[in-house]
Amino acid sequence: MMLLGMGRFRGGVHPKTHKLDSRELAINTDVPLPPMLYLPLGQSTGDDALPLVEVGDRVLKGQKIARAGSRMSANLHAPTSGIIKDIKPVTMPHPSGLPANAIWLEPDGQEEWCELTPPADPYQLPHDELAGLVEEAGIVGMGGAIFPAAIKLRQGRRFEIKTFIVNGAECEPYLTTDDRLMCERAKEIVEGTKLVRHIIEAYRAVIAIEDNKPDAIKAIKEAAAGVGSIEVVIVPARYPMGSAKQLIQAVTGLEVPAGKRSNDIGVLVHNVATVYAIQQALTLGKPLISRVSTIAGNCTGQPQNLEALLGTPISHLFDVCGGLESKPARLLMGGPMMGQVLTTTDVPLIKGSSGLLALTQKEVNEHVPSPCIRCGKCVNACPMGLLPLEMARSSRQDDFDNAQEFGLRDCILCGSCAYVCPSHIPLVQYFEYAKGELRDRRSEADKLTLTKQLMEARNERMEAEKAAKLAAKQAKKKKDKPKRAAAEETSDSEATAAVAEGETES
Amino acid sequence: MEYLLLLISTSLVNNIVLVKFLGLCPLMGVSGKLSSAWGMSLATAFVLTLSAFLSWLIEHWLLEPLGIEFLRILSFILIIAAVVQFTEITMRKLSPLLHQSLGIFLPLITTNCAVLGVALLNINEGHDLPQSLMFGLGSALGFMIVMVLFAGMRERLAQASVPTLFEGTPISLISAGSLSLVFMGFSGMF
Amino acid sequence: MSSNTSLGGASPHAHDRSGVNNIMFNVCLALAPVTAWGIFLWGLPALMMWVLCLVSAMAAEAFCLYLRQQPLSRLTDGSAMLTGWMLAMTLPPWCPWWVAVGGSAFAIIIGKQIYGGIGQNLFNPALLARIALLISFPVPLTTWIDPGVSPSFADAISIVFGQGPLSLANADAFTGATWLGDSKAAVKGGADMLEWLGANYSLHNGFVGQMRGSMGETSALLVLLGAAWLMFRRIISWHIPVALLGTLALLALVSSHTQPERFAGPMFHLLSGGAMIGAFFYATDYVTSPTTKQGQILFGIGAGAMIFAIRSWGGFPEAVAFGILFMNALTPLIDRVTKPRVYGRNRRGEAVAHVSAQRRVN
Amino acid sequence: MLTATLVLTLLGLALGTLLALAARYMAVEDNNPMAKEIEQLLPGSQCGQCGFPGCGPAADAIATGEASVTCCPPGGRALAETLAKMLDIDLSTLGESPEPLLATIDESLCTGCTRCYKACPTDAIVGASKQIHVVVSEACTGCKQCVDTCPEDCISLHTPEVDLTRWHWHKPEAA
Repeated sequence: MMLLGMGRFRGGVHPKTHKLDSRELAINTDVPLPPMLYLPLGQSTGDDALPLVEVGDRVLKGQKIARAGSRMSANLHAPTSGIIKDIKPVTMPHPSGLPANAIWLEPDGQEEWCELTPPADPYQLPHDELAGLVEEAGIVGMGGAIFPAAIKLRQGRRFEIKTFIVNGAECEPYLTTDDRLMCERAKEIVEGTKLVRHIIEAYRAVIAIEDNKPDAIKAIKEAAAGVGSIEVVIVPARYPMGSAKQLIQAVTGLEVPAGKRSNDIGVLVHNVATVYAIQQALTLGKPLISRVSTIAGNCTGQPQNLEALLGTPISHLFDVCGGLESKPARLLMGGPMMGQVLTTTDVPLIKGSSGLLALTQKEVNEHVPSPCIRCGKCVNACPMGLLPLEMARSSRQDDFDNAQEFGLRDCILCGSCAYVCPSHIPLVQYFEYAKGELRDRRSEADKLTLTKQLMEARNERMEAEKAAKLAAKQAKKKKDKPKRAAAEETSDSEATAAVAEGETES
Repeated sequence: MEYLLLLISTSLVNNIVLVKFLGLCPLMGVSGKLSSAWGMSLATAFVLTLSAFLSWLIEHWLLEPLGIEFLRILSFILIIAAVVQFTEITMRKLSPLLHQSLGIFLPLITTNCAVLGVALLNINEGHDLPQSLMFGLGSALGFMIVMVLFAGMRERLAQASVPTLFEGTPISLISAGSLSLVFMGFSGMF
Repeated sequence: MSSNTSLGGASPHAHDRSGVNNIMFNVCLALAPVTAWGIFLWGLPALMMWVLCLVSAMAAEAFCLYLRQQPLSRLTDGSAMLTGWMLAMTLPPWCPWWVAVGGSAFAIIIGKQIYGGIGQNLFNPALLARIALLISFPVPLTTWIDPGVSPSFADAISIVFGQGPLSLANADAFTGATWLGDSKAAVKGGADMLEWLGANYSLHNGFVGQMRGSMGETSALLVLLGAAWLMFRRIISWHIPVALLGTLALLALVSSHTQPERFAGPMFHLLSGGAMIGAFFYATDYVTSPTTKQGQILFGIGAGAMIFAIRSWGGFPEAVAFGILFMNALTPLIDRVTKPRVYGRNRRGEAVAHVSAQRRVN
Repeated sequence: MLTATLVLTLLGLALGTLLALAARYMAVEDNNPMAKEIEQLLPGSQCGQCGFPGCGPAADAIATGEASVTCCPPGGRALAETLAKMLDIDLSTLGESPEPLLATIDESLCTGCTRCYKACPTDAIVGASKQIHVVVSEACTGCKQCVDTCPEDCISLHTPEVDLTRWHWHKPEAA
């Protein structure tokens, strides 16, 4: 039964790939330095990073300039040497176009590295120390998940990992970064795979590549041949093969149970680019300061794969690619299926930017939505087995419980449903809306519980104060310090309130 | 076999709601949600079957021997009211949520013409006791089928962007009419 | 350099270029062969009736869109035209103009727009109109014409806009019942089904479409041709038609084996009446059939069984419309019980059990 | 006539007795457990924004239908929806529920009098005597009690701003 399930998952679509423009082009590592780098403090999940530098400081390339703000966030390093000009908000590469705090770094053109301290032999170090090095290097999931890689490694160590999968599927149209990375840096990726496998002590390491990338398959197979015990698995090209859940099913035949992580079934997935970054950190000691990104779309003069410094304004990157030929109908970060709309090109490249697309109206093929005709194409396309039409309908009526029931809780927002919808209904936007509203509700509900706890604490305190006053009155006859007791009570409850606040923040 | 035919005939072919047009009040009132429609049809089915049975007993053991058939409607209503009261008391104890969601429609089973209709039809058509029971059961089944079917349709109607003029009861009545057209297809069977 | 773009919506930013009007157009295309055959068999009145249905359906749709203050451009999605077309296919070829116009108006207004327009209706509009007509006006709806009778233009005008085919002097010579009606009356009258079949029924005529019947239901061959096109374009799937026709054939097979003098065989059931066109074109209507594959199979089985039951025991000779409409009414419930299994969950929606990877002691 | 009267009387008596028995064995103890359940859901800050003297009376009013389920601003939409579901009310017919508010203290005006701090039912204001007070937004319910007690008029209520973590896609325009 497991064998029958190999290479398959339910549903999925075959979008036009558009990869021909950039897949043959070698990664361009020669991007000129921009006049200013903008490094947002929130480039990973979790809280914003905390700056370690002050305005006016000179920093060296690779120097840590901000540390993780909470367990779920990551460090930030200077992509080049230069002067810290400011720490103030910039427009974020996000559909809202809202600003967020960033470090403004003016490059001095020296490209002066700070001292790198790669371990002499990473295999000699304890596993935990290796994970620590990955954490120090500020590496996050580079496929777009931006979840700190070190946390995944540490979680992986707590489970018996049977299969470690390197995700080289890259199922999004246009994007060829992983493809090129595998073609050109196959050795490093294989080495990185070996390292991660070593850290989590996985039984089996698999590099999974979609069958529409023959060059990458060849390169990785050649690189892995001498190493041994690293399998290359060719999976059929079908969107969303690159989604972790679907890839796990295609490679192992297992499903990640709802509400669980892949660890629970003994699987761990990392993106190719992440594995490459881990290899760079563990063998060369280099932190994550640059990334490969595909610049494409019909509005782009010459599509390319660029390796650019984090913080580079994307207008600069488009200029390197010959500028925007016409006003794009859609400017995207990421692929067209799951990528985010950008409001302007004046936003920086961040750790999760796998691609920057400037699409024409023809490529987007957006239409005015018409009513749902219940054709069921979305149901057939859904790789998760959900009912997108019912989810959207419930969301439209703000019936979020029903939407959850119809599958919103399991939705991975892959967009397969909206891709095939003949009525052009923006299904994913309905889901994003409903998920957002549910998030609001949850935080409101959390707040309500907190308020109630605080209330109870206060009431108790009031009671105690009253009792204390009463006691004090009675004691007054025998002359004693009257108010001390009450004052002590107050400071006590203040402390509990502070503790409660701390809990909600974490 | 004869009873089975009677059951099918009363539940589908001569459906109490869609062919005889009895019991439309709960059909419109409580079919908004599948769960309450189900509860309502269970309650009505219980009342319907039990009162059909009891009223037959009253008719043939009490009214007929004493020659006071003119009290038929009065005494049947008494029976029905008592059975409904009993159902309500029981439901309130066993399923308070359902009791609340059915609200006024639960005591209104008393005035559900389907219930009295079935009891009277039983007498008019000269059914014997097992036949009356089957007739009651079949009608109850037919009522349940229509309620559940219609509740499913209503749930979808609730999500349709019906023109304001027809929202609510009008569109429900139109749908019920359409459904009754469809049930005409069963006519002439058996 | 900076360039501001319009914001646009959430992902995805790509589309497979399908569209509602595209689907409707393809269904019309698939109906074209049977329509042409119907016009070939029954001449000008059939053509006039078909045009009348199309035009009045679109007029009714335009009227409703105007009343509901919706853009008239909605008319271009082709759904109203298709509804009119599908109604024309179910009508006797020589039916008078008011049947065509009234039926189309009923289909669009009561069958569809009153529910809020495309995608919201509970019943297939064309079939609902057809049975409303059948029950209200049984005579013009059961006046079937011999195949190959082609009247002159003047006759055609008087048939469609005048008193109908029965007013013609020699009406008895070229009108009669369909196979289904005829065989039912015969069996009711005490005749043997086998004998009736031997005398009247021909497999070849049934398959090619040389028999009395509604305009679009005669030729199984051309229906299959259109259906093949729709399946090729992935507009319909096999689930509903196969389940429906399979159930119908199976029930016919079993009953004709046990009581051959009472029941006709599977081929007779499949080829006569609207079974073929109903299974491929009406039962597969997106709006009124279940969305999941399992649901569609249930839908087909139910419709097939209903059709057989009403054909065999009911008062009406033809039951495809009733069977499909009954299942239309059941569709919301079917959709409720047949949800696909969700990734990582079992059929009941609970997270799947897994062999928990052992925790390591670190 | 006599028989008829007798029969009906007997029938009525018999059925009445049966029902009385049923009522006895099927008695439901608590008459309206709703109010209690609702009170447990309410914030309990007794802020009085709903127009009732406290959460208890408000719960009674909601249970009997006198007050709308959206009457509690600190509870927000989450609470309104829970209540609506519990009471089987269609929330969409009630219009917009009030936006939750947050208090802010104008630091240039605050004298550190601690009055707001004492009035706050959720201890959402921190700061010691003679020092500028700060509102902890995570705990503030926007109940307005601090605004009423502040002698310097330096506390104001405002709707919380949208930032990156709170932003989400709006509902698409209906087709």
